[in-house]
Amino acid sequence: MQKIGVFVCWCGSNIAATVDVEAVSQALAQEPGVVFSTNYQYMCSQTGQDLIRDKIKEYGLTGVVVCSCSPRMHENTFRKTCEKAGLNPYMVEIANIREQCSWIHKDKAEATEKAIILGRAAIAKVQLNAPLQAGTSPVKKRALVIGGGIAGIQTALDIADAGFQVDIVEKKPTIGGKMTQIDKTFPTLDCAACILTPKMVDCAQNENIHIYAYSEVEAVKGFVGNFKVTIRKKARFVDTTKCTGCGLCTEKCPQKKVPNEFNLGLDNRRAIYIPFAQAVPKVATIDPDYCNMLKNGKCGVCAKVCGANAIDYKQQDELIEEEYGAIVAATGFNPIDLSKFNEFGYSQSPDVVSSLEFERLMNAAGPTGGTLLRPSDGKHPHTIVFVQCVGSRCDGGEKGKPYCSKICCMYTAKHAMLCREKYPDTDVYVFYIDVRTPGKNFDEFYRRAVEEYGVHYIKGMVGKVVPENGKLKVQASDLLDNRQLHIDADMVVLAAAIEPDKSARPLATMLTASMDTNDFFTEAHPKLRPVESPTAGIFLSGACQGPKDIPETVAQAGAAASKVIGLLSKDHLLCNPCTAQPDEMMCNGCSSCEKVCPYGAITYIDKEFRGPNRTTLLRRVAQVNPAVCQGCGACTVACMSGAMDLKGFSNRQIMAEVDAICK
Amino acid sequence: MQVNKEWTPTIVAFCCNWCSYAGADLSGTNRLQYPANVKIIRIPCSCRLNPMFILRAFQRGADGVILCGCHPGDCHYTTGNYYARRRMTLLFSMLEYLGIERERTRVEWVSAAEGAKFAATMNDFVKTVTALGENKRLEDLRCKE
Amino acid sequence: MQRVKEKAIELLRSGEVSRVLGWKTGEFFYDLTPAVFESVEEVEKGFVFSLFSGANLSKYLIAESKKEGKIAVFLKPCDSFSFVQLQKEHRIKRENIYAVGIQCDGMCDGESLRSAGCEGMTGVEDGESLTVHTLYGDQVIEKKEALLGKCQTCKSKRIVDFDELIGQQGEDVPSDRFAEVAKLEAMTPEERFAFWRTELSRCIRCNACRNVCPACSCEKCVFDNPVSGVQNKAVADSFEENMFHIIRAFHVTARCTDCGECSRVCPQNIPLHLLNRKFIKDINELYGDYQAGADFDSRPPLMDFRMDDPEPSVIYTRGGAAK
Amino acid sequence: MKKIAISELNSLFAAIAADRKLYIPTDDSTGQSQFTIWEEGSILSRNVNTVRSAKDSFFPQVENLMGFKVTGKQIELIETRDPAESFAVFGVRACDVRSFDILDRVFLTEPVDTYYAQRRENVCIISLACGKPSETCFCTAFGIDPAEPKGDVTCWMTGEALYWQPNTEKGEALTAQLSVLVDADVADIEQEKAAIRATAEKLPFGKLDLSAFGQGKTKELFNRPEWKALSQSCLGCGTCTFICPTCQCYDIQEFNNGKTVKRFRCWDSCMYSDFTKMSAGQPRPTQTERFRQRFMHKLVYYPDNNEGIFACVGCGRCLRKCPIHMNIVKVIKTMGEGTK
Repeated sequence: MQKIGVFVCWCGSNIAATVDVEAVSQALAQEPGVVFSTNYQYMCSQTGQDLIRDKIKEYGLTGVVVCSCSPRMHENTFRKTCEKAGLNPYMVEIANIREQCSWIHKDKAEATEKAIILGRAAIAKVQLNAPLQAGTSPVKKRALVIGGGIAGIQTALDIADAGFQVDIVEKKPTIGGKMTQIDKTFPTLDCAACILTPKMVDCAQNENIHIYAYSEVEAVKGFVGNFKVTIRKKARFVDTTKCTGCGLCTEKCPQKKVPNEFNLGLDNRRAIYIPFAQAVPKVATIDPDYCNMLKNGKCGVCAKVCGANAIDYKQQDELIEEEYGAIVAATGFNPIDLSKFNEFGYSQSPDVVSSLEFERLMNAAGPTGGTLLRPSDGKHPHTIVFVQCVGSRCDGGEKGKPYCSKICCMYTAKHAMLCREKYPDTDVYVFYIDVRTPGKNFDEFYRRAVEEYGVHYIKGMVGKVVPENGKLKVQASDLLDNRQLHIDADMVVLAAAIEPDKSARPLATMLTASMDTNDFFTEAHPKLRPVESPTAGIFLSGACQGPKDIPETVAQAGAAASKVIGLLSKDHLLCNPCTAQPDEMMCNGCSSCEKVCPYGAITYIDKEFRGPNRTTLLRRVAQVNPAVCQGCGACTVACMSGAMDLKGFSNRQIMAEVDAICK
Repeated sequence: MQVNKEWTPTIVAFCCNWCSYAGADLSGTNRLQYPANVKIIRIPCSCRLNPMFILRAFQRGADGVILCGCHPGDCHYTTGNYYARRRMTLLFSMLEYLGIERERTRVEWVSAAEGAKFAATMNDFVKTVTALGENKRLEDLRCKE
Repeated sequence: MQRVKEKAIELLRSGEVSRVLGWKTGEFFYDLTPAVFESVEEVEKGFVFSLFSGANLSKYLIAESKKEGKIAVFLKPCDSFSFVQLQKEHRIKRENIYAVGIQCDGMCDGESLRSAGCEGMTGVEDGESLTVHTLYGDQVIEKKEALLGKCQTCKSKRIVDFDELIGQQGEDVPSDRFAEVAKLEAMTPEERFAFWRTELSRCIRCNACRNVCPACSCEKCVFDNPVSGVQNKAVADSFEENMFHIIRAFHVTARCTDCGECSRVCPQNIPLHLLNRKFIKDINELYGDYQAGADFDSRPPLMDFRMDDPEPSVIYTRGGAAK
Repeated sequence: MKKIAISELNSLFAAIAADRKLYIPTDDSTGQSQFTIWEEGSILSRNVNTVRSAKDSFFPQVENLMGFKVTGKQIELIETRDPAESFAVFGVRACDVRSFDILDRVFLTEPVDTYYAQRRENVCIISLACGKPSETCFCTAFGIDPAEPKGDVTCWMTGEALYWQPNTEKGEALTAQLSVLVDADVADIEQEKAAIRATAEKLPFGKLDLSAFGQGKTKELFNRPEWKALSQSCLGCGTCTFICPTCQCYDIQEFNNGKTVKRFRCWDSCMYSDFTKMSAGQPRPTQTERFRQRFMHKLVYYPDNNEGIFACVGCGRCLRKCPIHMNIVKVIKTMGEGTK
């Protein structure tokens, strides 16, 4: 039996005006286990807290009930008070007699009766409270960033800058991501490569950063502070320690017909290649799908020309195991596949291009050397139509996405502006549903495109694009003028919706991080915890969480990094003590709890138990990792035998409250 | 300790800590009235609500039981209320199947910002249960003495 | 039916298994007992597979599969669903089991014959219809009338998991097993309440339904556990009858394969399967068709969700006549 | 000897029920019979026996013993005993009548169980000879004559009439109140009795050999290997116990509704894993020991303490209702054979 002290707060007149606090403290003094009961003007004041402290000592209280404002206000205050008096902070229960009683009732008798009942429920609960200790778990001071785009790079740089080790895993042969393919950036029109490549070099040179390029995460085990990750380093067939990146092999390779993914297949590369001049790491990679030597053992030119003797046709994938305290997902995005959008003729005409392809066609390092030429005939286009929201903001249907891809309005304004600037003889049309420009200097930028550069912005949808006699017949409607338009265009540029990278879904499963229906990672709280996954120790950076432009991505990357730094700067993590706990003797080992745990906190072990008549029984029983469990209680209800219970909100505690309220 | 002679129902409201309990607090902060026979029990998440607690409440004299949780999709623990939703749907359906008035049980999603919704929900629920009268079909006579 | 016994002998003789789980002859023709046979002699003396081998043996595997050596088990189609469900829940060690699937055309037992009107039974002749010898003369009854309740609404002749099959593999069969549930749903709440009070008030809390149920395999049932807060040993109040049966049905929701054993063993003939079937029917209607134990991979509906699941208020708007 | 026409049964019951509660076997919605309180319209069941035995009348499954009322920090004792009222049970078969003797030896020896005794004193038992015994009946093995059941009154039913023979003062007193009965000749039922005995002769277990059991057999039987196989598939449910007319074990529990605490007893079963569990643990850790306890109690321990009387009356309920068809007959036969 506990020795319980009850402290009824007046909260000035907030409670005392509608609740007879004296009657409450007297009535509660009659409850079993209560050895002291009083009321005071402000329990949360220093004097009030001193009162609690003194009475804990005077009466040797083992439990404290404070009838006051919401526990969301002062539960922590009173827990700390009790802790200072030597009482376990989890031996405190709050009866909410302000927000949920005095403030909502006018009849004093009624409110007083309710306050007594709420007090009884708290007393009944505290009778069953047990002292709880928050456990600790050590933190491995190393972070993993999955994805080496601008998001991953920035996160890694910031973490490294704080003095922590950080690894980047990038599935492509080089880091840099989508930003490497972009020509200019809005709204400043500075060159993407000029601002990105120094950061890539910083990564390579930073002592705290290790880059696993051409690598993928194979498995993730463990939990916050203690992740164990298996990384698959794919075979490049080139010894990266020897390769100098001279590029001779990429010139001599006889296999010239490999679509160059860096230029989105607008030109070709060799079977051995370096994606682009500023690649990091700048080493060659053999594409096993095209290399004759690897496919049928005939060739070997690259090995012959390589002065560094770096070619190794027998190289195998390598599995690396590494431990991390935190993991950042920065898996980025891709434009959606446009082949389903037949109405825009994407598959029929090479002159219908996606915005990213257009980006390459404008880029000095692109397939055309920066001169805007039509892919079909290499001629200069005079009329260009930009179509917005291709696959974005689609309700239903399997083709598109329900969300706004966010970046298209701005990059289209940029493209249109650049066209008009470089080639004033071109007519540029932009068809849009809405123009969305909420960002610093964004709207000004868009208006410049319209007002200074003379881009024709037309509110309306393009219905059809039909290739005909070397032209693209564009049928569209102008919603503001309410008329049908027919434009003979030379090029059509589609602002394709963006979607999370396909690798994100399996990764989320490995991380037990939740995703939304569009496969974007879910944040722990949409407003207050935007860069954390609900799974502890998993952080989100960049477009894998939702569509973002570069400044937003960099901002989020920095935010994720600061969260990681905050985590890694701790030697130990203090765990939430109100975690699930299985009674092994009653556990069936059925995995029901494991299936509903959103955090992957539950595992199973085979454990020996003493059976009747000196026998031993091997039984499968659940184990909860208190460092991972967040205490939601989903498992406690999934558990049929009642083996799984939640500390601080146990079955018996809740039922005791029910009993007290209903009697 | 009955204050009024007139019968009023006993209502147990289970509220999740993160949304609905905060919503209830907000309705208090805004001084939005609802009857005093509603008593709230704080649970971490709607998925913590074991059907046994609901039956227990009826056994011990409750006339209505309501569960309030975060709106689907907004669960603090991401998925808790989705599980709670299935569990409660099936449980309520079973109670109905046994001939127990279905209006005695309810689930409402109340966010931390919906103080007004919380109060309105409670007012409506109390009205509904009052109209039904005493819980006779799932009572335990030993608790009525 | 003789082939089943021969198979048991063959498996023991070849050393494939060290024990066989089957049915043992009784004192009458109908009172077979589940039993473990450890030798060919024991099988020859006591093993029988007959019209009265209704008992679902799969639950015994929880304990038996954890013992030394391999055990053979004979599974009728409905039993095989329980067998798979137990595997999904990691309750049995499959590697210690040799499962023999046997096809089945429905089973009877003493009580089902008695409710078909036989008393003082001393023997039976199985044929087109059943000729039952009694102390008071012979009685001929239609087989259909004598079948166990669970067999009258057989859902499947498919044997879900087995190492070997005796007879043909079957398929799911159309069954109107939800008709009785639908009939109840169509009643007014008052009628339903009266119906269940009549039925459940006969409960003597013998726990036969629970102890025979393959899904009720808890190490310790909450109703037996003094620390659970809901322990009770007898129905001290009608509330406890409701509580026990509601919670038991809820605990086996989406895990109950509808094997029908609960209703078969109830000494008071309470139609307990109608509780389980209500949950199955609701799940099928609200979350899509689901059959527990029909496969190894599906996620049990209570451990799963869809974001667009119906709200609990759906039950206000469907089924059942208004008051 | 008295009698009444079958068609007049209702008036007989009404007459008995005039000043007391009367329990008679009636059919429930599933066709099984149960003792229910007679009311206008009740129809006497024609089944050979009820699912639950007649012991429920004196030893109900749940019975309040006392209560405690808690006011603040004061505790007050409350009497919860039902007031004494006389009642009658009609249609008790010979086997169940014998079971009362077996229960009496437990509950009415010092210290007397006053709750049981009070009901026992106030009852009038009206037994009924078995017209059509079931194949599961084996009362004759225990020396019970289904054609001549005991009780305060014995009844026989023929096609046309119910014959009524008071045996005790209570029975005589009741008979005196029943003007609906008319005089009858004892010889009238001789034929019926003979028919019952003839059927009883044919009962498959009517002559069950019980020589291996009884007083002083503990040592011979306790460690026998057969127990393991017999108990192997036992589910550990309480069906056999709760329908048994002679099982008498109970547990004492409390129910606290927050204001009052009720102390009640309820049937317990030795088949349950927590039966007689003590702080040191469970004295019978596996189902084998629990199973053995049940049958050793009925066939050895009870006779040991009660001049060799077996605590089984051969009603056959467990033969019908055990979910796995394990029962006392199989135990008697298996252990008996093993002894030979």
